[in-house]
Amino acid sequence: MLEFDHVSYQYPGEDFDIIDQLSFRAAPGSFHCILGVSGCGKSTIFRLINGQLVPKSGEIRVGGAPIGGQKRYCGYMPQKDLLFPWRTVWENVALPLEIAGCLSKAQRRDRAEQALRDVGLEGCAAKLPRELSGGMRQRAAFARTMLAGCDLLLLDEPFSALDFLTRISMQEWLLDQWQRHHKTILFITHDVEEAVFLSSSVLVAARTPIRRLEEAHVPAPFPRTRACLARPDMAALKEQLIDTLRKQVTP
Amino acid sequence: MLEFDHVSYQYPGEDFDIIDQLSFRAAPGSFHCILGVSGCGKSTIFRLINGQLVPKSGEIRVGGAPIGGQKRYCGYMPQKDLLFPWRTVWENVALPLEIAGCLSKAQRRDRAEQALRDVGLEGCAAKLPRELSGGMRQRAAFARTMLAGCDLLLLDEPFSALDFLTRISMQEWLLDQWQRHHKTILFITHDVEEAVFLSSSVLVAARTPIRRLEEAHVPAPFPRTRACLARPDMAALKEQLIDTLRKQVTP
Amino acid sequence: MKAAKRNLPALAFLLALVMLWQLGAMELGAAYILPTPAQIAEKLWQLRVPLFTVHLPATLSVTAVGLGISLVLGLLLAVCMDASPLVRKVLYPLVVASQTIPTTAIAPLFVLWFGYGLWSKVLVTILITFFPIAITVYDGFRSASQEMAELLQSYGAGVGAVFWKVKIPCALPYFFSALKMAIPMSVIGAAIGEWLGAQRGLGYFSRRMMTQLDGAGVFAPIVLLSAAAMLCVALVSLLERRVLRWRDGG
Amino acid sequence: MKAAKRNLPALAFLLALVMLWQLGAMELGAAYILPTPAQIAEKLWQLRVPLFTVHLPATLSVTAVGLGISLVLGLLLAVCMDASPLVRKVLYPLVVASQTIPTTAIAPLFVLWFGYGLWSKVLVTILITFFPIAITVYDGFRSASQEMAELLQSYGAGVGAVFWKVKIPCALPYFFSALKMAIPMSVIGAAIGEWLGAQRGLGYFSRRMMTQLDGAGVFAPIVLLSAAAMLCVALVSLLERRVLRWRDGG
Amino acid sequence: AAGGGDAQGDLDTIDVVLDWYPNAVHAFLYQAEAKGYFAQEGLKVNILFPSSASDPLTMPAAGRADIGFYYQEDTIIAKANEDVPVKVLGAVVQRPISIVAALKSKGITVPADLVGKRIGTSGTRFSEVAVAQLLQSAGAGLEDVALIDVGFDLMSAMTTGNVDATFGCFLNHEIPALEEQGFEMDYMELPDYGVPSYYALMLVTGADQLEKNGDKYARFLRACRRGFEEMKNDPEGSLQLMLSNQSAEHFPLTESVERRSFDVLLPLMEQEGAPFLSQDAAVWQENIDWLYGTGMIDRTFDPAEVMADLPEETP
Ligand SMILES: Nc1ncnc2c1ncn2[C@@H]1O[C@H](COP(=O)(O)OP(=O)(O)OP(=O)(O)O)[C@@H](O)[C@H]1O
Ligand SMILES: Nc1ncnc2c1ncn2[C@@H]1O[C@H](COP(=O)(O)OP(=O)(O)OP(=O)(O)O)[C@@H](O)[C@H]1O
Ligand SMILES: [Mg+2]
Ligand SMILES: [Mg+2]
Repeated sequence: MLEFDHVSYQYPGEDFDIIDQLSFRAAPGSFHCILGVSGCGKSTIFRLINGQLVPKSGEIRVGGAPIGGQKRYCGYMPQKDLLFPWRTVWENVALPLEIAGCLSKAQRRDRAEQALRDVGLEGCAAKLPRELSGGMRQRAAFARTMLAGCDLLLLDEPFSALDFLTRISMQEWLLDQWQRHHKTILFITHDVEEAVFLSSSVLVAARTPIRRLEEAHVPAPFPRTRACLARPDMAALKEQLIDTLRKQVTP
Repeated sequence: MLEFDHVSYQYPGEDFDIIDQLSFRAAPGSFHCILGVSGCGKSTIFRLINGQLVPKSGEIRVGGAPIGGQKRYCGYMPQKDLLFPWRTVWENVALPLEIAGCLSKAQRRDRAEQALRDVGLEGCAAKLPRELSGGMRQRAAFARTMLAGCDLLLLDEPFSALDFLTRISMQEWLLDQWQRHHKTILFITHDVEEAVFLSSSVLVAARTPIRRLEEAHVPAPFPRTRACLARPDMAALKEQLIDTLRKQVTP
Repeated sequence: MKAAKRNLPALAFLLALVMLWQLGAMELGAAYILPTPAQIAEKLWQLRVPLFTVHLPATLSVTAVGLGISLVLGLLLAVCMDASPLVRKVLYPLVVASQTIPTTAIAPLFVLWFGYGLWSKVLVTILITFFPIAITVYDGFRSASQEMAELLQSYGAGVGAVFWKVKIPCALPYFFSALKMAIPMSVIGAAIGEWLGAQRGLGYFSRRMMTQLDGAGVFAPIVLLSAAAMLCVALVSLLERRVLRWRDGG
Repeated sequence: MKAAKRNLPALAFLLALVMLWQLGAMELGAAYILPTPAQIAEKLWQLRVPLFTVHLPATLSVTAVGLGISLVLGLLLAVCMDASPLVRKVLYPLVVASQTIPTTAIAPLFVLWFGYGLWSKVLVTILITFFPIAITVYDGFRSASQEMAELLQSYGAGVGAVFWKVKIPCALPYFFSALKMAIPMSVIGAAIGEWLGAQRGLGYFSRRMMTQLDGAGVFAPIVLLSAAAMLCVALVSLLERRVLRWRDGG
Repeated sequence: AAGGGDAQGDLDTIDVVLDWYPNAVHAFLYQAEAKGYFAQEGLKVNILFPSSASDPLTMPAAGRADIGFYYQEDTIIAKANEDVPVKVLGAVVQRPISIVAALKSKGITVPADLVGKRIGTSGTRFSEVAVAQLLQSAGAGLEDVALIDVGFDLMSAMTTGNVDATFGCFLNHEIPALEEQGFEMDYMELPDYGVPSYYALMLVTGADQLEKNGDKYARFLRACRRGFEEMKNDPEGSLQLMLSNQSAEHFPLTESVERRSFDVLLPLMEQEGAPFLSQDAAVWQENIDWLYGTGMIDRTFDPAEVMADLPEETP
């Protein structure tokens, strides 16, 4: 589904490649969480896939074809929520549908309200983004991304501002969606438990600049319940991941 | 240090008081984490203390006096980072010093760079905010708040965008600072473990609208190490808090 | 009732100003240079029929047509300059240059092309008003959030969708700014346009009164012009407040 | 080298325009209405001494003084209107009204108060330019982030600090917009001002040439005016790009 | 009026507002200045250009200038209708120089040719009345023509072909200027068709000032008369003086146009029985009555009300 082929990227004003000859691939229908210390370049990888940044060298392919000529190949949820302040919440959420342009306004509103219900924001459809709390904004942005309807989803810390319980229910909802619709999901998180619970395999950005992503397969089978986190092999994986991350900080 | 005395607040456009006759107090030098589901009104409490919102009724006192007439009584770190895009990172961080107006520019820069080092952002002083990653922005905003030099700190999810390890080291650094300078800290978080590790007592917003904050004393003594989280009474407290929160969702 | 009370100090101040004018003008005692407000009011009343039925409509129609075309033209120009750096590089200096040409210098050209009808006046109005609109709105487009545009593009949005859903909303505050600026300018543009030869219109009327040294007659139509402009600006401000409600800081 | 290459298409287009003008004017064959660029260039060369040593400096000094005062006045007005709703309510309509008064109507007043010297011309320039500055910058202030202001206040910032550290930076893009608008307007303002009885200046020169039906003589000073305005706007744009560098979308 | 002496230090200043930019008609001022006549009278003369057409009347009337160049018909209207406190010192041009002009190609040579044509004016009421008088002399009326206010440019109105004829061009300026550009012109003069002969240009001042400084004005007029003598005796020299004066003020005049202008003007500034700067109550009365008859003014007044009463003297 997604392939990085020796991709390098350098920010203007920086003197080194933050992404350096990175190659990795994500199989169709897989769910990868990406772990890495703050500022190592995770969001940069997403912005590259998204086409917002253009690699210095190398090629990124989605569905076998280079992303250059493609459109609507990924649903991207940026780290900032980027809700449009002049639109109500439902109008924000319906934005991808509006762009796709195949639904009537009433249908769009229906779909948007359904999506808002899914993320626990029923009743907020007609509010303005500035009237939402931080976690609510994040969920609205998440709902918007889910309506993009692409096979590849890039989620950049989608649940970081959610409380423990809302977060768990969102995780479960997302897993459910994934299993049902066979999407390919890349999911940046800082929560190792979240990563282990969600992924088919976890990708760890082991050092800055990012030269490779270390892949750790998650042993528990799907469908999962939170109980699986108690399995010894899962706990071991968690420890192992934390170790890998720790190594990065003190190389 | 901080007292809420039957404070009510209603957002214009809402038909109920999101904060309803809330009373609570925080003793000088205490460290309280506030837990509550997303959208329950935690940030609203902070905005009330900060003076950004004005209560419909009731009184808020800091250091014994109503906040109305006071200035510079609290250092507030908002949930959005609110870095000024036209200032470099160090200029952003030095903002409170600039307002206080008692240091020379060179001194301010020194202090700002020190603060940036404390949060692991050495070398970013001259960058613009848009050149930082999400977690780095959050740490810059945190550094800025620490330089406000007030006795009361209001931190709204300050570490939510940080990776596991950076987060732990920030927590330890904050605890260290708190013990050294005897500040009063209110700290909103969604991470129960973080709350338990940091607080002298945890405040739980048990239901929306917020009528009271349930206080749970944390048994471990200060200074703490992360090892204390393994204590049975700490684990029990964690369970208890999660239970309290769960009750809120299904009343 | 409440609105009246809120506006009381402003009204009081305005009244004081008018009185100051009255006193100053009486002191000067040269109505052919500066008439008193009372004289102007009297003149307005005397001439109410021709002013309101002939000259005001004439000028307003020039203003409306001119402002309308200016808006279209200014917006179009802003859009083109925003869309293509080449267009910007070519047109921006030309647009700036167009503002430095005194009306009198090109008046003969306008007359040559358009005669003494409505259109030469409209052209003067356009020449004066399209510039602030184009420049301000162009800067509005430039202020649009790049990140939002990129987000939309990732949903498959083309140039058009990005334009309508990001650029336009971001430029709206600038647009209103431009509009509030352009309204009084279009009014004065129409008045100046009428000097290029007119049979009616408030500017024409005022100028004619000037040749007769009738000071009150000179100022009466100007007061009307001002009132019309103020009214339009007030309406636009109201509209602005409605449209940009999302901006109200909580 | 590279810059030259980048600007090549724009220059080519401008050249084409000038050639079109040349052909059109030759076709029209009425130099007293529309002279050809070649004729204008020739005239410029012929009259280079008085134009460059006397008239250009005269007009530029009016422009500079007028624009300077307009900036101060416009900014002050914007600040006051932003600071107090009362001031806004009182002054906004007055400011709008001031824009609808044709220069000719108040020219005698200006002359009465300021005589035929520099100041009546400066006043006309101010009257024309302070308005876009005030309106645009005021809208800039209104666009300032309320949240940032509140954050600063929580650090103990007073009105002044909030103004300098939040309002000003937020209004800067608007300010540059206003400045780029005001420059050509101040040039035309000075030119119009010179009709109020001047002994020198490009506007004066152009208008007198008109009485002699010397088309090239009418346009030569205007070309100079345009060039001066374009140069100033280009400089301001450069400055803007430097000052607002933080805005460049990544 | 303390001055009077020829000590350099304390000259009385006189601000003169011209009717238009400096041209041949003002040569006597420049001559008086160049020859030092003003200085000899203890005067320092500042020449000012008007900001609007009415400045030469309103500024002296309001006491902001001492003397203005203004037109007789407009002075009568201002005096009668607005009661502007104006006094007239003397006529600079003894006959009307405003004409009805047309390109030769239009074939308009007598008022009858105007019927059915478009006539451009600068929009004053006097233009209407004058054109009406012309038409009346041909048995027609205003309803037979289209009067068009062409704003500030009479010449381009004709050259662009937007009107067939104009009223308001000056015999001494627009005609030579247009002919210089290669246009052949026809024109009609008003007194030939029933408009009373009026003073095309006069020196006016405010009543108050005249009363206070009568002596200063007398000295000014004396110097002007001497300047005019120079102008008469040495037209070529005066022309060159104007030209050099203007280029010293950095404005190039077209020599051929100004020369023609001189030729036209000189005989009109002083006529048989009407010396330079003289005025005649009869001419005033005739014009006041005629204007009253056309309805341009609401009341008549005694010419003595506007005619300055200064000691007449021979140059
Ligand atoms: N526009 C930019 N210009 C220059 N450097 C940038 C820019 N954006 C990001 N960077 C740098 O690139 C690095 C990686 O940024 P990125 O946003 O990818 O981090 P991240 O892994 O997503 O971190 P976080 O977990 O904090 O969000 C950072 O060190 C940052 O300073
Ligand atoms: N400006 C506003 N106008 C109206 N309602 C608002 C406004 N701001 C917040 N609210 C509402 O108030 C409630 C509480 O918001 P608040 O930001 O305090 O939540 P929170 O507890 O901080 O949540 P989170 O954990 O998601 O940040 C939310 O339901 C939100 O919809
Ligand atoms: Mg990131
Ligand atoms: Mg919050």
